[in-house]
Amino acid sequence: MSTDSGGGGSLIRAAREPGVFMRLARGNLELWANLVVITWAVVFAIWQGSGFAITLGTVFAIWAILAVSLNLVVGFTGLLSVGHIGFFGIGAYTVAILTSNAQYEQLRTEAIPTFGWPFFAALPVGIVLAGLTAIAVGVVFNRFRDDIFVLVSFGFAVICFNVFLNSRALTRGAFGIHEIAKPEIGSVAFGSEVAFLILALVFLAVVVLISWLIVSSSFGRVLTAIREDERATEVFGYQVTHFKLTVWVISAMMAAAAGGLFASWTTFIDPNSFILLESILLVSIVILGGLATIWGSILGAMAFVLLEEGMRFLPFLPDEYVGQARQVILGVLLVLLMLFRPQGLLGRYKL
Amino acid sequence: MSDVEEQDGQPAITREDNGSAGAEGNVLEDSFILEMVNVSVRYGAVSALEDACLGVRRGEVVAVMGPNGAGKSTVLKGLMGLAPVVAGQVYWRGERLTSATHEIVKHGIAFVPQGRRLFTHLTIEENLEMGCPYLRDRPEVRRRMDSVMELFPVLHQKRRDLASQMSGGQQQMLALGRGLMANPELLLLDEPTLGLAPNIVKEVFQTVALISERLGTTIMVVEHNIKGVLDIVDRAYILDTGRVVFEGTPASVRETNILAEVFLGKVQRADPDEP
Amino acid sequence: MSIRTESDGERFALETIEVAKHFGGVHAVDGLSIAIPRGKITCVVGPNGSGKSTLINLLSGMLPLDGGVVIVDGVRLRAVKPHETPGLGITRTFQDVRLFDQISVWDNIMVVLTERRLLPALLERGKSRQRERTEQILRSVGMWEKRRSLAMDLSYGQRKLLEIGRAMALNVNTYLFDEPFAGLFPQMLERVKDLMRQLRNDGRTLLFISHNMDIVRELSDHLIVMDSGKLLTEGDAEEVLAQPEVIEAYLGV
Amino acid sequence: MVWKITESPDQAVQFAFNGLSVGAVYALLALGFTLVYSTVWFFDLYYGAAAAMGAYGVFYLRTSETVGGSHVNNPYVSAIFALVVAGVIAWVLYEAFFIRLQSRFTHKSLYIAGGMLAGATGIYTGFVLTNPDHLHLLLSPAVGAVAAVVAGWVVNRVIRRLFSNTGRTTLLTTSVIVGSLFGACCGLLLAGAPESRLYLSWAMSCLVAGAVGVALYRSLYVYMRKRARSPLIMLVASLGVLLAITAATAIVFESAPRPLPRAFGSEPWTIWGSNIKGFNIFTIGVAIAGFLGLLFLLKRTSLGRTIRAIGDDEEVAKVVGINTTVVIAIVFFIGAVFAAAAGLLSGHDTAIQPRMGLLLMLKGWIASVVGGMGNLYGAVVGGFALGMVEQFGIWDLAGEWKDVISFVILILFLSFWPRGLLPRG
Amino acid sequence: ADEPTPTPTAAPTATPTPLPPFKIGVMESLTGPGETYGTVSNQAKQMAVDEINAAGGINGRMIELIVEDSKCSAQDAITAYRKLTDVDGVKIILGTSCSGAMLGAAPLAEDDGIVLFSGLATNPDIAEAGDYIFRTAMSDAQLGIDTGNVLWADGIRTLATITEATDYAEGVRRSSVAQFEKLGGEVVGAERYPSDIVDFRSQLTKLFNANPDALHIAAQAEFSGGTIIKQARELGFDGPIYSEVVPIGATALEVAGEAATGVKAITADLDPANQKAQEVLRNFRETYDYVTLPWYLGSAYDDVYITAECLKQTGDDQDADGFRDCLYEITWSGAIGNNFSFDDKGEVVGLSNVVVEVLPVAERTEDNQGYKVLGGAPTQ
Ligand SMILES: Nc1ncnc2c1ncn2[C@@H]1O[C@H](COP(=O)(O)OP(=O)(O)OP(=O)(O)O)[C@@H](O)[C@H]1O
Ligand SMILES: Nc1ncnc2c1ncn2[C@@H]1O[C@H](COP(=O)(O)OP(=O)(O)OP(=O)(O)O)[C@@H](O)[C@H]1O
Ligand SMILES: [Mg+2]
Ligand SMILES: [Mg+2]
Repeated sequence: MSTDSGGGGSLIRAAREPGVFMRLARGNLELWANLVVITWAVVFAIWQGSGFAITLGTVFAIWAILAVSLNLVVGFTGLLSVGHIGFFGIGAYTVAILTSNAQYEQLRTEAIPTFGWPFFAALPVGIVLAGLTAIAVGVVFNRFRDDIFVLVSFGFAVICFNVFLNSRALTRGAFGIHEIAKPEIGSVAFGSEVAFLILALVFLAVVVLISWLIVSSSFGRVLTAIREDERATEVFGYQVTHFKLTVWVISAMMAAAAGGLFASWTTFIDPNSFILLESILLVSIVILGGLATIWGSILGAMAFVLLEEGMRFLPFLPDEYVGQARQVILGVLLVLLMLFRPQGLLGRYKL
Repeated sequence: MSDVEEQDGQPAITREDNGSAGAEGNVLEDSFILEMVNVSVRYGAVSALEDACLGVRRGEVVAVMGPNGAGKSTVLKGLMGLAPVVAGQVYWRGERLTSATHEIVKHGIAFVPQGRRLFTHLTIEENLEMGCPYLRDRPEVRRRMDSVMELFPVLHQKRRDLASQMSGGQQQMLALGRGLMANPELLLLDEPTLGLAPNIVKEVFQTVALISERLGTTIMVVEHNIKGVLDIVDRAYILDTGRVVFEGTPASVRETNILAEVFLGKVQRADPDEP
Repeated sequence: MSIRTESDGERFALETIEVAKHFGGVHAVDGLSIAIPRGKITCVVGPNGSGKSTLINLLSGMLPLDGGVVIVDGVRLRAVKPHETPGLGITRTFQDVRLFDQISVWDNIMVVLTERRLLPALLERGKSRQRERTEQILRSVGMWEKRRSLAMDLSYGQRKLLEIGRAMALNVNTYLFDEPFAGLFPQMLERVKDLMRQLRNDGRTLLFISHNMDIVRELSDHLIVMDSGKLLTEGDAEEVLAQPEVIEAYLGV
Repeated sequence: MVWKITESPDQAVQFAFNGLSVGAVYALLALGFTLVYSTVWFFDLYYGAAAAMGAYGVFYLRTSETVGGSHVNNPYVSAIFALVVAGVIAWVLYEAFFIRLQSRFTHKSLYIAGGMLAGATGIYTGFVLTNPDHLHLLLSPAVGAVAAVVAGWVVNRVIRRLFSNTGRTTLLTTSVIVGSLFGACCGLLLAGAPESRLYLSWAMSCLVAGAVGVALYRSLYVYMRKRARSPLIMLVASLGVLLAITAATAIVFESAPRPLPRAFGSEPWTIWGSNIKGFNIFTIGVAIAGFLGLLFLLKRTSLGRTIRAIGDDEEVAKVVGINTTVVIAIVFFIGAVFAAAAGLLSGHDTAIQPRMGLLLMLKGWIASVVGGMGNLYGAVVGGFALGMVEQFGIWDLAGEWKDVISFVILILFLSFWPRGLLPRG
Repeated sequence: ADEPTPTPTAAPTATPTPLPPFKIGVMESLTGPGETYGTVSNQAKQMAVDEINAAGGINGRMIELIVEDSKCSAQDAITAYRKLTDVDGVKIILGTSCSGAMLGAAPLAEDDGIVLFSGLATNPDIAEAGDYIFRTAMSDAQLGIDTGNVLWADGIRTLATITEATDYAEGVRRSSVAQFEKLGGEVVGAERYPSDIVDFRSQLTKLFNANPDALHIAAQAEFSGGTIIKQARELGFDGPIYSEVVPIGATALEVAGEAATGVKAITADLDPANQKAQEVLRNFRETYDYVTLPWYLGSAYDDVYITAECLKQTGDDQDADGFRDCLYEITWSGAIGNNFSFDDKGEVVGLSNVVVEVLPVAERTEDNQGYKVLGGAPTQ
C-alpha cells in the first residue's frame, strides 16, 4: 500500500496523510482560500483592464518566485530567514551592472564601468554570484538556529543594503543604475509588457518545478527532518550542514533570478528596492500563504499583490495613509494568522 | 543515597493542620474527596480520554495504570486544568472544581508532573520554596522545608546547588519534595520512578508509602512499574485507549490478570486488519 | 585519522580506551575503557548521573570526546562525527525522546531509510522497498495505526516506541538504546525485548541502558556497571548483580 | 588600536564618551529585552514599538513645547489609550480582588464596582492625555493618592515592627493620618510645580507603554502561547504587532522625524578635552540604576524568584500554584517600561521617528545576545560594549559602514562565542 | 479603460459642471522613504487645484487629481504609472517625488508619450531621461557651484563634509566639493550616513579631529540635518556650518535649536523676499495646519499652475504632445521664482539661489522662517 503518492502540489499533503475529517476540513479551507484569491485576481483583471493586470501579473510573478524560493528555506528547512532580499538584490545588481549601457556623468554622479551585455548573458552571472555569496554566508550561518538565525539574517539584509548603498564605485550608490536591458533571445525581444510577463511566468514555472522536485524527493524529507531536529538527523547519517547549505544556495539562486528579472523589468534600480522592510514583507507573504507548501507561497504572493494594489481602489482611505494602512493590515493579519492558523492559509508546518 | 533507610527512628514529619480536616474527613469518609465524572479530553481530533470516572477517597493511595497512550497523564492533567476537558466535571470535596491551575494548588492539591521537571536555574532551596510560592508565613515555610529535608537528607546537603546539578534520582526527590511543600491533601504523581535507578525506585515507593502513612496524604500515582506500585496502593484504575476499563484492589488486579487482557486486546487491534 | 589496528576487531564491535568527557567540573565519563562484545546484548547500568547517557552520546558522536579513543570494528577514532556513525554501523535512541515532531510517524521512519548522499537524495522518490520496510517496522512496534499522526501528538510511551522503531529501521551492526524500556507498559516491554532478541539473533550488537533489573537479568549477555563516570565492574549479569559494591552503589538493600 | 588611541587620545576619549552615551540606551534596552526573553523565551518585538511609544508619549504630552504641537493631540489616540488603560485596570482589579471578595459580595456587584473603577481610571487617563498642558495639576491627585497609600503602608509596617503591641485601631488611624498627610503634601507640591511636567510626562508615557504591553500580553499572547509550538510563532506575531504599531504611529504623528523638547543638561561639558552632555551622563545613570533595580528584583525578592521559576518551566510554575499570567504580565510591564525609558531618553538625546522602534529593538537585541541572553550582567556589558564598538569600529572605516560593523561583530561573535560574553548560569 | 472610475481623490468641486473635469495623474511617495516630501507635495498640489477650481476652473472645466502612491521605488512607480495610464486613462502625470521612482517610470512614459512632470526629483540623470520628462526641481549642479563659491568667498580653505546617502544629497555634495576644490579648497574629511540613523556623533568626532575650517552638511531629511547641527555643537565644534536648503527647514531648526544660529545655507526655495512664496506658505499653513516648513512645497504648487496654464492652451487633457510643447515654451513666475522656463532637456532654468543665515532662536518667527537673506551667491 502506497502512502506516498498524490499528484501535483498536494504531494506533501499526501505524504502526511491526515485523517479523513481533517483532510475534509483542511481541504475546504484550502479550497476557499484558493477560490477567493483566484476569483479576486480574475475579477480584478477584468475590472481594471488587461494593461494594468499584465503589470500586476509581472509583479506577482517576481514576488511568487521569491516566495517559493524562500519557502524552501523557511517552510521546509525551518530557517526563518529575513535576509532573502539580499540575494534578490545581488541578482538585480549584477544584471543591472552588466547590462546597463547608460552614459554616466562623472561630475555630479558616480560613473561606473558599463558593459552592455545582453540580459541572458548577465543573468547566469548574477545567479552564480548569488550562489557563491550564499555559500560563503551559509557556511557561517549554518551554526545558527531559530531566533538567532532570524537575528543574523536581519544582519545579512542590513549588510547587503549597506553594500548596495555604499559601494558607490560598483553600484552608483544612491544614484541607482538605469537603462537596464530587456531580455532578448536572438531576434525575440521581451520588450513589451506581455512578452515580459510570459517570460516571468516561465521563470516562475521553472522555479516551481525545481522546488517541487526538491521537496517531493527524499532530499525534501530530510529537510523537514532537519527542521524538526537537526542533531538527531545528523545521527542518522545525514551531513546536515551540506543539506542545509544546498537548499540555501538553491533558494538564493532562485531569488537572484527573480532579482535579475526585476532589474530588467523596472530598467532602473536603486538600493531602496532592497530594504529590510521588503524582506519582512516577503517573509510575511510566505507565512501568510503557508509554510512548507509551494502552492501556498504562490497564492500568498498573489494575495499580497492584490491586497497591495487593491488598496489603490479603496475609496474611503486618504491617499497618504494607504501605505501605512497596508502595513497595519499586514501586521494585524500576521497576528491573526499566528493566533488561529500558525501554519498559514495552506501550510502544513507550524512555525 | 539510601538516606531514608539510614535514618533510625521515624522521620519527624507530621501533619499539623489535620484538626479541621479530620472532622470534615469523617463526614466524607466514604465518598471521594476528588472525583472525575464522565470527563472527556480531546486534543484536536485525538480523543485522549472518554467518559472517564475516577475518584480518590481521603487517605487512599490510588494507582492509575494502563498501556502507553491510554490517557493516564491526561487524567492528571485534566484534574489540574492543564488538558482541554471537553465534557464532564471534576469535583473536589463535593464541589465543582473549575479554578485555574494555580488556584487548584490552594485547594490543597499538588501535582508532580512526568519527567522530573524542575526549575533548573533555581537552587534546591529556592525550588522547594516554589512549592508554596504564596505562603507569606516564613517560619511555616522553614518548618515545611525542614521536614522535607528530613525526609530527603541529600537535599539538605546540596541545598545551595542549582537543581540542574543533581542526578536524576535526586531530581525526582526534589520534585516530590516540592510537591510536599504545598502541604497537600492530595498528591498527584505522574510516573515518579521514570528512569530512576532501582535503589531509588525502591526509595521513592517507600517514600510515597511513608507520606501516605505519616501525613495521611491522599495520593494518586500513575505508574508503569506494576510490581512496585501494587505493593503500596489501596486501589487501582486501569485505563485503555482513553477509557476506564477496570477498578479494584491490587489483589483483584493480580488475580484477574486484567492488565494482560487489556494489553492483548490492544495488540489485536494493532494488527494488519485495519481500514 | 583512523588507524587500522590488530585489536580484537573480531570479538568486539565497539571498544573505548580511556574516553573522557567533562562538563565544567563534572567528570561525566572519566577515563572509561570498555569493550562491547559482537553479536551480544550488552547492558549498561549505574546510578543516576553515572554517565551512561553521556557514554552513548560519545559513542554516537553527539558529544565530542574530551580524551581517549573509540575503536569501531577495529578502527581507532579520536573523534566520532555524528553523521558518520551509520557509516560506522552505529545507531542510537535518545533518553529524552527526540523525534521529528512535525512530520508524520510514517515519515519519521522513512527519513532514516533514504539516501544519504546529496544528489541521489534529490533524485530519489520513496522506493517500494523503503515503504515496505517502514510498514514492517511500524507494525512491529505497534505504531501502524498511528502512522498518520504527527509525532508530536503521541504519548510519551508511543514516542519511545517510535524512536526504537526508527533506530531499528536502520540496518547497522550496532544499536545503542538509551533507556528504551522507561515508561513502557509491561506487555510492550515484551515486544521490545523480542525485537531486541531478534536483532541479536541476526548477529547484531546491542547496547542498552536500563534501570529495570528484571529486564537486565533477562536480556543482557554482558553487563557493565558504571559509577560516577568510571567502570565499576563488568561481566555476566547475575554475577555482577550479586557483587556487594554493585548492590551498595546501585541496587539498594 | 592601542597605537591609535595613544596617537590621538582626544579622539579616543571622545569616542569613549559617545560610546558610553549610546551604550547606556542600548544597555537599558538590552536589560528589558533580556528580562522578557528569559521569562517567556521568545523575542517580543513589541518591545521595539514600546520604545517608540515611550518617545512618542513624551512628544504627545509635551506638544505645547514642540513646533505647532497643539495639533498633535488627537482625541482618538487619547480614547484608545484610555480604553487600554481601563482594560488593564479592570483586569488587574479582577486578578487582585475578585477571588478574594467573591465570597463576601455578589459577582454582579463586584463586576459593577470593578467596571466603574476601571472606567473612571480610563476616563481620568483620557482626560490627562487630552490636557497635557496641565499635567502637573491633573496628575497631582493621582500622585498624591499613590504617595498616601505608600506612606500609609510604610508607616503601618514600621509601627508594627517597632511597637508590636499597638492596637489595631491606633495602628490604622496613625497610618491613615500620616499617609493622607504625606499624600496631600506630595499632591500640593506637585500641583505647584509646573516644571515637573517633564518628569510626569516621562512617567506617564512609560506607564502607558507598559499598559499596552500588558494589554497585548493579556489579550493576545496568552492565547497564542497556549498553542504556540515554537518561539518563532510569537516572534512573527509580535512582528505583526510592531509593523502595525509603527504604521499607526506614522499615521497619527506622520512619518517625519520629530524633535523632543529639550529636557536638561544639553550643554556640553568638557572633560579631558572632550565633550559630553549632562543628559548623557544622566542616561548612563538611569541605565545603571535600572540594572541595579532589576538585579535586586530578580535576585532578592520573591517576585524575582517567581519570575526566574517561570523562565525555567512555565507549566510547572503553574502547577506549583503561581499565577503565571499575572507574573508574566508584570514582566511585560517592566520590560515595556524599560523600553519606553530607553526610547524617550534616546529621543531627548537625538530625535524620534516612527521607525525608531525597529532600529532600537535591533540594537537591544544585539546587545543582549552579545552580552549573553538571559543574563542581566550580560545585558549591561553587551549594551555598553556595542556602543563602544560602534564608535571605535569606524575609526578607520567610513562612518556609513556603522550598521554593517555592528552586525558583522554580532555574526562573528555568535560564531565564536555563541552564548555571549556572560552566558546564563 | 477610459470610463471614469470612482477614485479616492475626487476634487471637491463646488458646482456641478456640464463639462467633464481635466484628469491629471499624480504620483507621489505617500509612503516609504520619501513620504515626508511626497505627502506635503501632494497636499500643495491639492491646495493649488482647490484654488483653481474655486476660481472657476480652466475655462469652466475643473481639474481633478488622481493620486497614486509611488512609494519612492521604481517598481511601485511602474505599477502606479500603469494604473494611472491604463485604468484612469491619464496622459499627464505630475510627479514623482523621488528620483528613483522617476527613473523607473520615465522610460515607460517616454515610450508611451506621456508627460511626467516632477516638482521634486533632483537626480541629474533625469535630465537625460527623455523628451516628455520635465521638472521644476533644480538639478543639483547649479546649487553646488554656488555653494562652492560661497565657501571660498567666506575664506574656508579646509572643509569636512557629511552627507546623507541619497541621490539628492550626494549630488549636492559632489557638485559643491567639485567647485570648492576647483577653487583650491581642500576636503579633509568626508562622511556619509544612511537615512535612518539618528546619532552622528561618531562620524562628527572623526571629522572634527581633522580640524576643518568649516562643516558642510548635505542632507535629504530635515531631521538629520538639524540633528547633525545640534550634535556638532554639542561636540564642541565652533566653526561655521554650511548647508543647502534642507537643514534650515523648520523641523531642522527646531531640532537644532540655538545650535543652528549662524548656519549658512544656499537655497532657492520659498525665498522670504518673494511675496508669492510667502502667500503660498501662509495659505498652506492655514489649510493643512502644518507644523513644519516644507521647503519643496513651492515647486509642487507651481507645477499645478503651470499645468493649468498649459491645459488652458491645449484644452485637452489627452493631448500629451501639445502639453509637452507648451511646457517647452512656457515662461513662468510663481512661488519658487520669477521668469523661469524649461530647457530642451526639460530641466528648469532661470531659478537662482540666495545665501541665508539662521537667526538666533529669539528672533525666529514664522514670517522670517528663522533666517535672514544675506544676498545672492557670489559668482566666481
Ligand atoms: N498534546 C497532544 N496533542 C495531541 N494528542 C495528544 C497530546 N498529548 C497526548 N495526546 C494523545 O493522547 C493520548 C493519551 O496520552 P497520555 O499522555 O495521557 O498517555 P499516557 O497514558 O500517559 O501514556 P504514557 O504511558 O506513554 O505516558 C495518546 O494517544 C496521545 O497520542
Ligand atoms: N549537557 C550537559 N551539561 C552539563 N552537565 C551534564 C550534561 N549532560 C550530562 N551532564 C552531567 O553529567 C553526569 C552524567 O550524566 P548522564 O546523563 O550521562 O547520566 P546517566 O548515567 O545517563 O543518568 P540517568 O540514569 O539519570 O540518565 C551528570 O552529573 C549530569 O549532570
Ligand atoms: Mg504519561
Ligand atoms: Mg541517562
